[in-house]
Amino acid sequence: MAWTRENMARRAAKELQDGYYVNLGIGIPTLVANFIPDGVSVTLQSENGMLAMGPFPAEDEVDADLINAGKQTITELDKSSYFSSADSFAMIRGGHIDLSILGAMQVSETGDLANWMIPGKMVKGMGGAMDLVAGVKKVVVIMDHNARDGSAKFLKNCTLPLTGVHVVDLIISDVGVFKITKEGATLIELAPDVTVEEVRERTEASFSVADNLL
Amino acid sequence: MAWTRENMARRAAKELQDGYYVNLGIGIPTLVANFIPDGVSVTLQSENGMLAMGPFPAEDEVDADLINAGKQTITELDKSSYFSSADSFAMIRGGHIDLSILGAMQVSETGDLANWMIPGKMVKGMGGAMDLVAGVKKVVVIMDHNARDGSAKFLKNCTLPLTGVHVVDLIISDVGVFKITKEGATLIELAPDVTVEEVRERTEASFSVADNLL
Amino acid sequence: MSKIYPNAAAALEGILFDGMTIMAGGFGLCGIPENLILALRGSGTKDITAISNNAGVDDFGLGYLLTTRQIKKMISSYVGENKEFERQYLAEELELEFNPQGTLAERIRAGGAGIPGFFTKTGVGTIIADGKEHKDFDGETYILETGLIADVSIVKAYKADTEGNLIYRKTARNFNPMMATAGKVTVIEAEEIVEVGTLDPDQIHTPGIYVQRIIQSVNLEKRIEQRTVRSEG
Amino acid sequence: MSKIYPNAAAALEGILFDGMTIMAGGFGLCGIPENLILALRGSGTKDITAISNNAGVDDFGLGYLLTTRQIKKMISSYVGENKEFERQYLAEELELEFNPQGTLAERIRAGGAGIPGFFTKTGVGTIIADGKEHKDFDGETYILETGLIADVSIVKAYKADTEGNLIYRKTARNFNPMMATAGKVTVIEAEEIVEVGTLDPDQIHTPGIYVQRIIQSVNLEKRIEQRTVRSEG
Repeated sequence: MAWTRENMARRAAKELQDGYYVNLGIGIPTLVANFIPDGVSVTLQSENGMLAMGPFPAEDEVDADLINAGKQTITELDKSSYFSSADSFAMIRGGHIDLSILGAMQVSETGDLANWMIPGKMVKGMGGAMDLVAGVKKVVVIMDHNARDGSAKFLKNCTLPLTGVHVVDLIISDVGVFKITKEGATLIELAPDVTVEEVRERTEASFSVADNLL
Repeated sequence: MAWTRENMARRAAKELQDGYYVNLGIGIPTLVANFIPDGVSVTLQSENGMLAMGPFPAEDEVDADLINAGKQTITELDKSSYFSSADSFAMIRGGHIDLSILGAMQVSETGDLANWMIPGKMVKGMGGAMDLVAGVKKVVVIMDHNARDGSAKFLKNCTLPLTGVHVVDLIISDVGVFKITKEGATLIELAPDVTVEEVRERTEASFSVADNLL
Repeated sequence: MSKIYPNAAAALEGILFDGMTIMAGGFGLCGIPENLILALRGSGTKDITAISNNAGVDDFGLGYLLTTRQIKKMISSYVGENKEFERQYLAEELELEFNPQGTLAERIRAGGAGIPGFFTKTGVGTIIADGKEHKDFDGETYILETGLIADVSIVKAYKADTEGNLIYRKTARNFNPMMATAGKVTVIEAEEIVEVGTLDPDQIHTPGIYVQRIIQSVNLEKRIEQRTVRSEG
Repeated sequence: MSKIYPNAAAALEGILFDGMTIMAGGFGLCGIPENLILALRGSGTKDITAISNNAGVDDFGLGYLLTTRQIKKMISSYVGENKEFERQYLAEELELEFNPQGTLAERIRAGGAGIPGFFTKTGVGTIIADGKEHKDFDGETYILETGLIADVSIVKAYKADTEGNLIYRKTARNFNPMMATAGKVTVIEAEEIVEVGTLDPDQIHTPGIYVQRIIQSVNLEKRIEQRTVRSEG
């Protein structure tokens, strides 16, 4: 039984450690905030210029001057601070954010990431993704293991334009979790009832398998 | 009759225009603030992180957290703002200051300035002088025309380590005023009873003389 | 010399020209200079190179200037919300330069700070690095990015005093402070204009030296793109 | 995980080592971390490379660490107030690297911002440019300066909340904010420590992410170098 989006977000939340400063990408990564373990206090950064994002506002708290990087209305906390985009990316580029969790179109077995552009099709832009993957200490990708047409997204080499090279440290997909280091990729966890064999079939990248899964 | 320090400061004040943002160096340049013409409003920047410096404090206003770049206690004005040294020099380096007035040990006929170091003798440092002369739109030097031993300070080439190359736009010395452009140096004003001939004798630099002084 | 102008059109008078470069503050539709964008549309200025993190939506913000075809080129990090933008771009009617958001922010900060170039890790190994100088520092590779300045910056502030000291509000700050430093002429629209002495000198976000012209914002829409609320109870 | 430590010595425990690089905030004697400097003296840490705009005076500020010979090298822009410094330097007992003040400030800001190098006009044609890469942008020559980081930054704030959000006061801000971003470990001494929620989120000078340890300043001298007053009447 493959993981749901919620399962993936819950698994990603285990990467959070007490005191971490974290940037969550748009989409599934945003859900991770709902599963922060008890006793773990993390501070969420939003790259449009805020540290310590609060939850979505109540109806009467909505403030057009207070949004996250996904342009959603949010709230502030007692410990919040605001700053310019230059200061925000100085924080990101300077390695002060502990963890970034974001989505992906493709990841290579050496940790290359493609998540911003499909040539000839989509003209949206990379936003802050290239800065985040270049600057944040640890980068975690949450993604469906395969594209809608069934093709592999975890590849030997990305075929789409890259967001960053050798930047992904961990992939959490619906079939399991892969750790990527300089030595290569390793499958370290499996979703319930998913077999190593099934993962191999659905993956183009080479990866080794952690002992406890064999 | 050569100009006094006060005369020189008064002459330098004529360079101030309404709305100017100005940085005044330590020493005689500081005096310029006393001679700002009526109807001219200028804002003084202090490179240690303040815009709109006020006068020295009254005895009971002295605040150790409020000093200028000469480490003197000062006051703030209604329009003042404080910022970091990085932001202060961003302002200077970015060409946002209209005018800087500072002292000099030597100036060359092409506008090179030496005002920070005598090799083997003085270990003080350049402070913000190199940034100011590189970044400020117009640089005015106030200096004694000759050193204490009578030697020339306005030279063909500076012999002391430089603060900046081609940076001085105007020299105000006790004998007169020199304008320096890409075309060379021109004597444009004389102190009372000082002759062109006397200036030539006391100067090593080549300079032309404005028509009205011939 | 008062910096206060009676309205947006007056504040832009004499500083606009065809082919000019304009920086416009804001992130999405948050903290955008609504009045000045409208006045820019009214001016008819053409062939604008617009530096702005986003391109507005079809019927608001910089989208106005796309509809009127006043913009020749955009330098942005993300334009996903604007269909007209995508149409013009795919039809090759519009030039587009994508910058990573942090690189864009830093290029503007550098432009205002007199820094013509800086090295960053962002974009190394991607198409962003194509044609750019690469250099290693301590065994890691970086690329050279250049500073950006604009002929005019249009900036949205929360409060301005009459000297041009500015304060921004919450995430409406975003790109506004850097753009204020990087315009040859910087024009501010503020929700409130106050007398000097009202703002705490320790709490000024943008010192008045960067500000040449100021207007009072009127009829602000402050449109929200993603109105998300939490369910009560 | 509380960031609050009981005193300066405790706040420096476990992060000091001989040969380390330390950034110390302040301009002259204004806004210096008095308590942390004393604790550093007490620690006996040797062969320190100290990055600080000035070197204190003979009997105060970083002058303490010169007297005890704990500093091997200074990176500063101006050290004119310190006779012991001059003596040690001329006797070649102390290494010295002069940086133009703005270059020093920007190098620290760059270090904290992940920028390993930037180009500046400052110092072109002077001995500061010797051996540095030169590059032309738009027909003007600039030199490459590099980012600076420190093993530990010691920083003086006016107010700190328990999350490490900081506010500085007047010109005591100076080099403190950039140094707070450029320390692998940043230790703050604050005149006042307040609960979170006390400081306005729009008015934080240094966000808490940059701050690892905080102490309450005690017995501040706040010595004044040039006490200048205006004559009354």
